[in-house]
Amino acid sequence: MDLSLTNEQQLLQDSIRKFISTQYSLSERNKFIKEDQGYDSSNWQQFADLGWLAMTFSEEYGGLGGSTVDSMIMLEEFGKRLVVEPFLSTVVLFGAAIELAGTPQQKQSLIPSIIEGKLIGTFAYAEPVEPNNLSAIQTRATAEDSGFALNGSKSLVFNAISADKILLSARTSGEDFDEQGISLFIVDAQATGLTRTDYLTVDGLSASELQLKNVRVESDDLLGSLGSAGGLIQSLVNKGILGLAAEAIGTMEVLYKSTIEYTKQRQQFDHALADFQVLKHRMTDMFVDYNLVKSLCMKATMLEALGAAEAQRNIHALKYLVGKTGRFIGQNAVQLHGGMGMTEELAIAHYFKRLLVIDAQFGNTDHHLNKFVG
Amino acid sequence: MDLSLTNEQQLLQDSIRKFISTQYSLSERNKFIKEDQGYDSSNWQQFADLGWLAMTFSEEYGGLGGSTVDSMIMLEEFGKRLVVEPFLSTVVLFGAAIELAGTPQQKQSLIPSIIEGKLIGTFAYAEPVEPNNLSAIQTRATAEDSGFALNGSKSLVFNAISADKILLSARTSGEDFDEQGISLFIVDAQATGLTRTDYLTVDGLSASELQLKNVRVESDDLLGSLGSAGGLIQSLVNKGILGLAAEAIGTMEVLYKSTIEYTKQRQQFDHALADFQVLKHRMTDMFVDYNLVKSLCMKATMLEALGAAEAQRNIHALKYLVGKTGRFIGQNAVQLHGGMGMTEELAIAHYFKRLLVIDAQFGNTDHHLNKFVG
Amino acid sequence: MDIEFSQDDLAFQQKVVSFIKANLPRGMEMWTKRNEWFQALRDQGGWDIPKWPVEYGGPGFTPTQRYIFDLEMARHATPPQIPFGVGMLAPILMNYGSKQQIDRFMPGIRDGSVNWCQGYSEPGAGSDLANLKTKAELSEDGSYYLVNGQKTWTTLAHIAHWMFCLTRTSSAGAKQEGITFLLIPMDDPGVETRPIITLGGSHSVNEVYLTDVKVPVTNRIGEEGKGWTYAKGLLVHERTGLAGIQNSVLALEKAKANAREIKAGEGSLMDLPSFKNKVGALEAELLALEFTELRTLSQVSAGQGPGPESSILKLKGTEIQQRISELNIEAAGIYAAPWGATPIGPDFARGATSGYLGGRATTIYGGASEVQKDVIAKNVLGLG
Amino acid sequence: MDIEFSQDDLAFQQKVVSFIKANLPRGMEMWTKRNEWFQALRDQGGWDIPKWPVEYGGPGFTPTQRYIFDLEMARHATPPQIPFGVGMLAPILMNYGSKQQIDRFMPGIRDGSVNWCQGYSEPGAGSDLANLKTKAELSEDGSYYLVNGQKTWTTLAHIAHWMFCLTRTSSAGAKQEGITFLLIPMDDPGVETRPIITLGGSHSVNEVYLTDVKVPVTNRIGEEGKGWTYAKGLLVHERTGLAGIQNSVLALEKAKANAREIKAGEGSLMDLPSFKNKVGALEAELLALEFTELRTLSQVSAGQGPGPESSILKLKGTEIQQRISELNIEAAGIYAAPWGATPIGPDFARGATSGYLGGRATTIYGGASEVQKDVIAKNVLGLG
Repeated sequence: MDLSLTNEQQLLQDSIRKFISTQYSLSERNKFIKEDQGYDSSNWQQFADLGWLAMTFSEEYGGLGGSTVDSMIMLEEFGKRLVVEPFLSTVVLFGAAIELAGTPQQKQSLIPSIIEGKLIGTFAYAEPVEPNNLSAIQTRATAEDSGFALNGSKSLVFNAISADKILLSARTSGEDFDEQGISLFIVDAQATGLTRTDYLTVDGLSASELQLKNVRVESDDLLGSLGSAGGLIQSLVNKGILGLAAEAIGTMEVLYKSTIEYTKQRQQFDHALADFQVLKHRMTDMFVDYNLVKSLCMKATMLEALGAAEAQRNIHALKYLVGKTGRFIGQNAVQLHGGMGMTEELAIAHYFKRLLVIDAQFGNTDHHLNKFVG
Repeated sequence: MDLSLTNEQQLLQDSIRKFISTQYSLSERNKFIKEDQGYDSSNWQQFADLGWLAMTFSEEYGGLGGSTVDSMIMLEEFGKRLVVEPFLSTVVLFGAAIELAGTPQQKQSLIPSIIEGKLIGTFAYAEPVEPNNLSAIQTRATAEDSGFALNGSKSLVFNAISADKILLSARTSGEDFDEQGISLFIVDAQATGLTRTDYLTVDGLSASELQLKNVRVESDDLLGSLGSAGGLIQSLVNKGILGLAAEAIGTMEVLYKSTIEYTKQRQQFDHALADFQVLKHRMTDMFVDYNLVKSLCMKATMLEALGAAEAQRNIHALKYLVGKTGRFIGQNAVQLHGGMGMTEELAIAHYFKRLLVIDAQFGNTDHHLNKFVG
Repeated sequence: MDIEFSQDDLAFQQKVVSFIKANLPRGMEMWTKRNEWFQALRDQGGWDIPKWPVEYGGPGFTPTQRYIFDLEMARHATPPQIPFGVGMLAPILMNYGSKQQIDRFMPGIRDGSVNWCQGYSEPGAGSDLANLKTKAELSEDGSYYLVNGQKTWTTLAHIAHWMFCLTRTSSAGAKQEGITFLLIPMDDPGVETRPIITLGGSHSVNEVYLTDVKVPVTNRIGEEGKGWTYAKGLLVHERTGLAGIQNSVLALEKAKANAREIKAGEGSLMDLPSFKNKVGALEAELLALEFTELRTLSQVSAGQGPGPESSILKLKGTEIQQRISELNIEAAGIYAAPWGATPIGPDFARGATSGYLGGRATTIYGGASEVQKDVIAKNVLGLG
Repeated sequence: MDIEFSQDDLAFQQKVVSFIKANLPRGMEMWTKRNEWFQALRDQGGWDIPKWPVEYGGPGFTPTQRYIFDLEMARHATPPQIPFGVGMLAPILMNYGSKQQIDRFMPGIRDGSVNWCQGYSEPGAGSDLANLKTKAELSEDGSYYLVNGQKTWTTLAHIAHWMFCLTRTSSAGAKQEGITFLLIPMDDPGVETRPIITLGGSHSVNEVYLTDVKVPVTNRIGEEGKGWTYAKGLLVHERTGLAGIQNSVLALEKAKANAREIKAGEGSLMDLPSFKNKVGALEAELLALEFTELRTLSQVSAGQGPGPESSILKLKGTEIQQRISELNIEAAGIYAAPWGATPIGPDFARGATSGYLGGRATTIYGGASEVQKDVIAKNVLGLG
């Protein structure tokens, strides 16, 4: 057991740190989100050129053979500057799905494009009826000719606005809430019958509601086996949770540290705020809770990378703690910044909002606590 | 609406305050609990002489016609000095049961004796199988000749060691967990077939487990109507909860105030403990939480006295808060007293223990939170 | 000890409820018929100014009537009054203003034609308000003050005609001394207002820059250097008003109703153990807090000052407001993420996150909770 | 980054587990066969002194082996060692004792024949330990110290043969200076031990009165006035040992098993929402804390000192211990009330309340949680 970074991991971390410190100030970030597709394309090309997009794919298709641990290292750094490029959607979710369940043809046609930065993908799994229930799939895929016709709707699909391909769950058999009968399809984002309602999320990212009316897919757009995608969807959700958790760790670190810095500067009643014992202890609590989540994030990530059965419990516990601690740290960062914490201008507002959106995705605090206790 | 005390209530409060300040130091109290019956008989006679035992009984049987509000006033004061005499068992539970449901004969034969201090009663309602479930009654009352034979067991019967009469729930029909089919009997504490296992509770009071083997009662020992005592039992439990809550209020007040006093005296790192902001805020939290419970105790008590339907919800909420706040205040009283708080010698240890026993009775914090949210 | 209202009070309560039912605008009319509502209150004989003394047109409510009045207004979610004129400046004017000032300013406050804002907080003077630096220098001829400085968090400054303002006329002595209370017209060319967009995404507070603003001495309330004394009493009053307990009662009922509409497994979100318990714990405390307000009222009715328990109302009340807003984002689930005007997900979800974020202010403004606890520890518990 | 143990470490783990299974006394033998257990550890080549250096007979574990060893010992709930001799005094002796002192005292510590107690805390010196007042005056001829004062919370003083003791030899300078480390025989006529009965009802701590005790200078460790330096390192060490994380893992499993036996409505207490959620929240934090300990270990293995995250172990570990003990009294329900030896209610309920009460000490002794937070704020976060 050795929890220090390998040399390769250290290099990876350094390269991201260098990138964000030179090219990714918060004000630049807030410009990137205003671009049409919700991020900066030249950044994305740099991600590709630096090999970051290749990191977790198998060598056979041009990847570097890394694991979820490498994603964690990258996303933790991204979280420190609220990086908006669609890494989670394209690599951690869409890309991993192809890697895990694609046919050789699917892999060959998609993975190299992702690695080169030419293909943006995303994952549409939630539906309005019960978004946290992965089996609550009312979108129907009806077999016809050599393919399927898709009808239904999907909620909170991040980066759909810029996506080339959307991985989408649909029901090929069974009743609305059955665990069985769910399949995954790779859908062209420009497909006829697919309409989007685009909106911004609280943290300034782009998401969409999707409506599908007789959207046509071919049988080789099916990912994995017909009617039994449940396990794969759960795996992807797990990867999504781990990715968000890593990002949240980075985000929380910035929040608690900048709160410490602020309170050292800010004077009140003739003392620095940092001199007040109650505030010192509050920041200590923030530090303690941050470290607990960080530990669990490392543990759950490594267990998932090993394919250990106990990963699942740890992931539920992790998402619960990420939500709870994110809110605790965010709220107290705002509280300790006083009035300043209430303004849109200040960095901490953006960090806090990102944590709220992270909590909302893939089931929030409450949802995972209940899953964890069974 | 007027929440101040009436003149009569003020006089009652004053008389109790005078009594405990002159005759009921904590060291005297710790002697009283060592007497055979677990309290001091001459105190009990004084309670009678001062009219306290008469307060809540109807004037027809020699009482003073007061209500649960008067009990609250008395028990809050008792709670400030951890009074051990069996007021709750005899007056609030046993006595109220007779007053609520007794025949004129039963009332005449029992209430005047209680008022004179000649009769100690108690209430045995909990059974080992599921003590918090008032319908979980496995003790059976089998009709025979002109009466019944009782068989079964009861748990945590306070003051059974000194009781003359025990009010006892038993099943006269139905299955073990049925709500219907439960009856109440007034059992002679010396009855043949009734055996006790006596023990002390955490707070130094006396309680017993009861075993009943063919204990004979006559049909006029039945209290209320046959097989439908559920409502009456719930009413008594409510009165018990209100009584304990009032006591707890008094107990918590002493704890938070003595913690304030202690921290003003005690020096650490060249400052009084009370100078540390974290401790100041902790004591403020104790004060705030104390006041919330006190408010709810007043409200629930007055609603119960009025017979208002909403009393029940408020009583569940109250018992929940009493348990939660009692633990919070007790724990922090100990924590802020540091090592001293850990010794048996110090008063706060006894106050804290009393709060723990109060939480354990009539369903604890968790139980009532679940009842409250339904 | 008696929890029931008297027959007279019950009759008054009935009267208030009937009035509300007859006059309260519904739905979107809440915004368009606001003025009609306040006119109707006015027509009742000062119901728009329930706290003003009778000699200024107030209705002369007893403390219990005031409580009942406030209770029913809150229960029925009637439109809130902008507090700066009626609630904040008026009492100071009545107590400390000259006859001339009263005659000049009270009518506009009374009929709602003049909007006021409060110029207290500054970048370096938030919870520590007495630390304010905005300078007012008396001119040589003694006819005006030259005011320079910056105010911040100034609510509704952008629609105000006037600002009542704390300024520093002397730096000698304790911080609380040398503060002077001035009335400043917002259309003075030296007054510049810049919006602050807050976390919840809305614009209601502002920065106000004061540059060489000439304020005639006739716009000074009371004596020079005594401004802190005039403002202080009001600050305490502002704090108890922020508890918003009846609003919380309504908000919690709504939160529960919303959660019942959210499907979760076999039942609704309200059946999910963790959510249900949070609701229960919160509701129990809110029941207790509600009655704590009544205890305070009862003492005032009995002619005593509010007891120590009144100090907990703002502290606990704002905490509960925030916890309810957390329930809303939890109930919204993924639909807590969308931002802005596009309707996505259930109706209540639209405002959930901005409500939650905006509500973070309640434990910061009007005395941060940490400062409130310092004050309770010192003034109520005698600590330090 | 790799979460798996190496093959060598796994083999070591196997060896430890096999040893425990072969030698651990069961049930009541835990008390009667304690000595045999420690002898078996000794026979393994210093497994009774896993932290000692090889030259003193220690087993020379790597940091990972130490972790695995501690982990399996905790997982199997092996009998705890009394820490004062082996864990606390021995490292000080090895570092600062004279050759003569080492030769004289180490053997009794090593073979467990001499019991030690720790004379640090005093009535006026708890969390603020450097405030100690027990006076040691050097005799005119410089041959002995005359010791007078009072120690308190002295664990197991009533069965100790010796006490290692901090005394004050000078009041000049900072409080931390002028403290001298002495070894005092408990059978000296000037030493009087009085029991303290603690909340949980048990006797393990004592007051120790020292009256004109003559301690030869040969019983002084190191230099006069340097006692604080010698003791300080150990205090930190004592604190991390108090986290008891593996004990908490076991205790939580037991608490859950007990709750499953308690009927509540249709199911067990574990189905009751409020209880279930408390268990879940606690377990999630415990999972996280467990791995935090591994992070610390990993850094030590990598040759770095423990990182800042190690500071949270005692703080959070003791909090979790207390919360588990609360679960136990909640699960015991009415049977949390009976006290003493009579068996009433389910087996686990018997010790629930005394365990809960006794456990309140964990956040007070060895650095109260409030002091721990002061220390983390200052030393780790650079605050104040």
